[in-house]
Amino acid sequence: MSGGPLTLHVPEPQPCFGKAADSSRLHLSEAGQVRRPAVDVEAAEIRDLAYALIRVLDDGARAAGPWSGACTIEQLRAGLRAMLKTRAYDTRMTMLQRQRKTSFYMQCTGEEAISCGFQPALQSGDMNFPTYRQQGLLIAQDWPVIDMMCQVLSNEKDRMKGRQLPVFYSARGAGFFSISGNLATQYVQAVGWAMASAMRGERSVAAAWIGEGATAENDFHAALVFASVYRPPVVLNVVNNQWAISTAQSVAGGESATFAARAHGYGIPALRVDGNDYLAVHAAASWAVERARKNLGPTLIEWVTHRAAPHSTSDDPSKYRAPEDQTAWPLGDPVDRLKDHLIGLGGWSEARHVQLKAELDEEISVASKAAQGYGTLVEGSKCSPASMFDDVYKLMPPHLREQRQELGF
Amino acid sequence: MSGGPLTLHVPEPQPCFGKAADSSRLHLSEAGQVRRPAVDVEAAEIRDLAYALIRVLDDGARAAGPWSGACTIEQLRAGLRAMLKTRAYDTRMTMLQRQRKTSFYMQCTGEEAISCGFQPALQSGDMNFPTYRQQGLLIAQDWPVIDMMCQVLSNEKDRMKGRQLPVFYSARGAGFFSISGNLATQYVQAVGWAMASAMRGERSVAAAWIGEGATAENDFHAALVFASVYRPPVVLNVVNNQWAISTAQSVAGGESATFAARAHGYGIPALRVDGNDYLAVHAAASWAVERARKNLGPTLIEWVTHRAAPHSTSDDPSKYRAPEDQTAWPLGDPVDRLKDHLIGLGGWSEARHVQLKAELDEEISVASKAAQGYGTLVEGSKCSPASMFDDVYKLMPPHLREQRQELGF
Amino acid sequence: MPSLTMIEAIRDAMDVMMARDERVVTFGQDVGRFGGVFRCTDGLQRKYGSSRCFDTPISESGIVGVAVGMGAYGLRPVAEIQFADYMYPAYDQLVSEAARLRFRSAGEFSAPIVVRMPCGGGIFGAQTHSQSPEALFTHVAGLKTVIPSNPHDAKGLLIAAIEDDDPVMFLEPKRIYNGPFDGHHDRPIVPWSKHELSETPEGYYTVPIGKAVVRRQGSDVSILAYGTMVHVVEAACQSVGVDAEIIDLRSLVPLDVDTIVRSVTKTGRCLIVHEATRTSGFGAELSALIQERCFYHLEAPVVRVTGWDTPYPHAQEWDYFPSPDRVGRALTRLMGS
Amino acid sequence: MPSLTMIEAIRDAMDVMMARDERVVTFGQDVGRFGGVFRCTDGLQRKYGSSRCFDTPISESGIVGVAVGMGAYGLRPVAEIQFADYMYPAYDQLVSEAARLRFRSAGEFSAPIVVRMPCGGGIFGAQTHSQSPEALFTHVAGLKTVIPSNPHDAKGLLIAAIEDDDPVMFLEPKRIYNGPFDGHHDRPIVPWSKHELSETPEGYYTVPIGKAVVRRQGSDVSILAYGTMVHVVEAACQSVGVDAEIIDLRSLVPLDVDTIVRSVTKTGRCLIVHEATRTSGFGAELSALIQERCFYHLEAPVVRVTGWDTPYPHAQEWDYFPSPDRVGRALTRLMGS
Ligand SMILES: Cc1ncc(C[n+]2csc(CCOP(=O)(O)OP(=O)(O)O)c2C)c(N)n1
Ligand SMILES: Cc1ncc(C[n+]2csc(CCOP(=O)(O)OP(=O)(O)O)c2C)c(N)n1
Ligand SMILES: [Mg+2]
Ligand SMILES: [Mg+2]
Repeated sequence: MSGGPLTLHVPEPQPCFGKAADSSRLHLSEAGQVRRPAVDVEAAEIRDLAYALIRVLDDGARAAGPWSGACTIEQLRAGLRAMLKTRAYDTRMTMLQRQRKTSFYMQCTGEEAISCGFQPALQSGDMNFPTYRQQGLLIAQDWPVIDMMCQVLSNEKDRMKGRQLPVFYSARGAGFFSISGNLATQYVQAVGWAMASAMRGERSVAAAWIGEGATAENDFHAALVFASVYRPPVVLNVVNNQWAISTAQSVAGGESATFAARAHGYGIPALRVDGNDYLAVHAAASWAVERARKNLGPTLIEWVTHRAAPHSTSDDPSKYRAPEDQTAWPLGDPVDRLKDHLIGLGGWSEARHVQLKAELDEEISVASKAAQGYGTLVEGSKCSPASMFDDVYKLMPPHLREQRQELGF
Repeated sequence: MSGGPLTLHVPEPQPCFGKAADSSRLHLSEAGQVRRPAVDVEAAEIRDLAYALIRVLDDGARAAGPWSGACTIEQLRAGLRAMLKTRAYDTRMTMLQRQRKTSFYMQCTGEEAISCGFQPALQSGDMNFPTYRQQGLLIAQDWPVIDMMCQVLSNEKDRMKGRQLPVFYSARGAGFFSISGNLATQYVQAVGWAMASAMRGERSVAAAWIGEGATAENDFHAALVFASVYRPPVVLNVVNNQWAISTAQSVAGGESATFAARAHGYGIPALRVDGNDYLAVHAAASWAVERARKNLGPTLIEWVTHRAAPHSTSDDPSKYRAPEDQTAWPLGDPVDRLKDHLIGLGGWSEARHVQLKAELDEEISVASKAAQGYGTLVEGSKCSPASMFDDVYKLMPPHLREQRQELGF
Repeated sequence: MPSLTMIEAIRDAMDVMMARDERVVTFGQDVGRFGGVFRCTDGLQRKYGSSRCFDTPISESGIVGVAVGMGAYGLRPVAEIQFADYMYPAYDQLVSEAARLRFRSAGEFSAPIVVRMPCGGGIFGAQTHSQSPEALFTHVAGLKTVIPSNPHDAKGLLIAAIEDDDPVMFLEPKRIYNGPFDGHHDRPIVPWSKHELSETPEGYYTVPIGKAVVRRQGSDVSILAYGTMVHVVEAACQSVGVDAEIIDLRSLVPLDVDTIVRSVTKTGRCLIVHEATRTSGFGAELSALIQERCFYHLEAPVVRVTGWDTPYPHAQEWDYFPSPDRVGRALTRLMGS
Repeated sequence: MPSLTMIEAIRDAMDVMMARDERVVTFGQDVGRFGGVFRCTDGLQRKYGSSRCFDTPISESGIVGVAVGMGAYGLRPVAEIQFADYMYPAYDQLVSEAARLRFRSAGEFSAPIVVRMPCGGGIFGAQTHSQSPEALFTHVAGLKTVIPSNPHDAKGLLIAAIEDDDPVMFLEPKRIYNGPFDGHHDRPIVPWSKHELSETPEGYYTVPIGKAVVRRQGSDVSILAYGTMVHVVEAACQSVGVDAEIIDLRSLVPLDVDTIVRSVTKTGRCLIVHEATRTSGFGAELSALIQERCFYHLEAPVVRVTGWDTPYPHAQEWDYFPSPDRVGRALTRLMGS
């Protein structure tokens, strides 16, 4: 057999520092070009959709194609508001972290359309199993930001009692499962939750969330295997924001296939959607949730988007991310695109936009002050150290009672 | 939204007790119908092959199509001999277990063509990472069966020193990695081994082995992710023998997709091959090994076959396996098919077949007696209990020396 | 009261609870149609349907992961891991998820799951069918760990575990599935029907989690054991002829420290026996606790008899397994010191 | 000798070994281009190329799994797990594979791998960035576990680990990456340059695995600690004013039992300090061993000061972290008993 020595292929991130951007990895389609199958379509009939990109808004922010038309102007305005509020919230919380009022923060800048557009497709009783970058799920349903802020600040009103890292919210009432710091574990739990709904003959749907980087984790596979076998009502969301801390999506396998295509090996229908297009997000989410609710089983959706901010407040992307990556990003900003679309429809204006932003900044600022009134990580009151021994078990066993005493309580 | 309550889908095994067999799950193709792409083909160009079945031998045991013609008559005779010897070995070892000379045994009956046809595609220096059902890899290269028997009997000549369950061989010199009792762990190790070969710029190839049931394990995914990213020289074999103990392949996801299709989500080229067709096995194995050796990266192959025997000597399939499953199996027996093919070519006869079987039975019987001469699990000598403390670490640390003393050595 | 084997008692516990509470479901590899490789779920699918008892893919992480999700939903899943040796792929779901969900969500979500797993050696199962990983659970805050030594306790503890609101690791010593086993592997097998603790009340009852039981009162030495080792210890005491107080811990976390301390305070000597690897085994915790709490009553060092710090071998199984003989010798030495 | 931080010392160890031995390779999440989230591999990819230092997918099981395969091939992989809290998905590959490969193949194959992982709290990392899982390794026959407390030992131990033919779990207390930390979180941060053990020989040297070191000679009490806790213990002794013998274990398995026994036999008292959860923590094993071997020399019970049996909290971090104050109080009580 011929040939030289073997070599290890180590993917280079795209775009590289100083090189022109090549967006072939994004498998773009034109807005309006990708068909909208019936919800009871077989997975095998839509395999091509995993290599296409569902887009509604074109480069002129006009809606086109079979996935458009699902939202009223009111709904679009609510979506815009949710995205802007999420962005204002992120900005303020990042500032609090810089002021050392908390230890850590994670923004979802550039990705707001996904969670804000997805949430309205759900009903009360459904359950999200989110990662740390889906604060939009809460904000889009007007969950009180002050409640979220108290968690970020680990203060006395933090319902998580100061136990969790900032942004690891839990809000059962909002259909928002407790966030885990361990990547991917929630993905298979979502499948289990959906299985439970089906086992009990009920009607609730689960939504699982994961980043493209974390799809490499083993539990991603476990989730897809169980979803494939039992066909429970779950939407399997993969948020492909191109980065996992400093590591490009190519190192998660994105160089060789799309993340939507992962579903094919399990016979699960998959869509690939422009995640910066609020209309496309909402339409695709509704399609998948309808499938689930109608007992047609799971859907996997890859949301193609772009992390516009650092991974977290502990991160400095200048070391690993070429400036070209930001400038050459072809799918724009989700807020700008929806704003332009609404203006084009005559349902919005630059002036109203400026005003709304100011209102939201003010709302967030007021909430932030109120939250700080309940203390911050470093100042004011927080949950008593004695509470550390609660909730380890439902009832405190003797050894924990002893240890609490040892601590002086 | 309309619709009744949700329900859990729990797959029924195929065929069911008392129902006619439906072999649609097998995605059969006619012999000779599936094309043979060039080894440097892109994964995307052969996605259809994951839903087809590469077959060379037709129902009349004639070779047909582009995958035929790779073996000389001599090679085919050697293949037949290896399969028959494997079968004779299995029969004898099962008998030893029934005689309580060892604790446990696992046959590969009905699946012999896969390992016996694969091994000749490898070279010295390559490494298999097998499961417990690839004894054919050793037998096809004429590894001394007596060495294997001593392991099965845990006697004084057992190179594994009585430590491992029977059939958990290890034979570095034969390119046969130590078998683990933990399913799927070896799959990602094979990828690591192949990465090492590429990292060092060497030319060795790894072959990973897994059953269709164990593809549900998490490490299957880890292996595919790493193979997708680094494109090392590895052949990823999935032996789909339709069963995992009492559980049908549908519960591993086989109802919704083929196991070959799993590769698509990772951009890994995949073949689906009639595993009871020695010629197809050898041709497909050679294709994949050539790809690997030429630095073209991994290939996943689903070998479609049928477990003809119980899972192990601890198993009683009558409780879960319909008789129809055996009678309705459409791909025949690998030994019979190759025998008929050879006879058709004029290179073999019924009489020579009977004679070869007798010879092999005799060879195995002689070896078995010799092996028993070195002891069995229950009689004669075995490795000293003192040896239990060796090889836990390269050098025995003090606490193990103390414990050995405590045991009286 | 009917005499049951461990397998029957475990099955009965699930049957009782599935009949009482629709939220109780059970699943695992080969658990549904076949009824489990050890037959512990035999008949449950037929009786309760395949939405409540079913086969799973071979994915321990998936099994525990979906159980956590179902538990959060409101079900009471009883998951089977085919052998305790195969729980490692699920360890992340157990440690990072099941154990901490209630804590991290301040009680909003919890994982009231039971994870059943056959453990221990003595069946020529070698390193991957013989392990006793209990110490890997006891180190994890948020998990409970129990291990019965007889059918009566097995049923009562399993019912208690299913009712428990926390994740319970339920270890089943497989060597005593079909009969009590005292380590004399060369003697005839004894069936459970010959043992009084196979008498098992019909229907519902519980054995509380967190309570040890004194199997034999005695004054010379306290012996702490659980699972199969309770029987080994009984045999060893008989042959050595010490007046030992034998405590069957049953529950490792929470641990019945009071019963232990009361006994050791009385006897002044303590022997701990387990099958798991010695270093950092649960015996270490027991020994540490006892010397912390009974220091001034101890007349001799607390002694551990355990499996060796090696993988569990196949052919040398009986040299690994803590035999009545080894326990007896340790006892004799302990009484002499 | 240059003064290095822990991070620099760890990087230097890999650099020295990658230069000496072509078989040494390193990889992990964000390890290649970026140089690791804690910068421990910064510059190595540039220097040795992307076949010897590279980023991996986010799959701890994959990372350890491929490391085992590479080790069997003949390489010397040094794998980084980004936080010890994330080693659980890899636990099966560590326990069932790396630890047992040599044993089960009777030496035909082995896994000479190093798995580096930042551990411990004190950085407001909460439950998923603060754990100390060493006891989950020490219970596993076939693994070695080391944990340095200063740059000098970090470099020497890491070189020894890379040369070691067995799998070594290399725990890096992240709170002392950039400076020694004695638990007084309200005092100004001290850089390593102020600490004599930051003086690190250039080039190749080893600190042997399996040897503890006496950091301070003393006669009143023996204190066993490792990692960050060595510094906490030093601070506590100073403020309480006991003449303690402080032993930095450095290597948990194999353990330097002789050094421990010699000291406790001399002092008659022993305090054990670790950050991990108490129940079944490594302190239990130490306590058990000491009372087994020094029983007749002990004047008081061996005492453990540890993390609580709860997940590591965020806001109450300093109530979880074993503080110099808590250690001091335990010392005072111990000296009084
Ligand atoms: C099991 C586990 N391994 C590693 C980490 C550390 N980690 C936190 S976030 C992250 C990157 C995740 O990237 P991705 O999934 O793409 O999500 P994104 O941050 O882009 O939203 C890593 C490696 C973790 N939290 N858990
Ligand atoms: C991690 C793990 N889980 C469970 C088992 C128990 N087990 C042994 S073989 C087997 C079935 C495997 O089926 P398959 O992969 O299809 O291989 P086959 O036996 O058909 O060759 C199971 C569940 C195991 N060995 N390891
Ligand atoms: Mg990402
Ligand atoms: Mg199979």
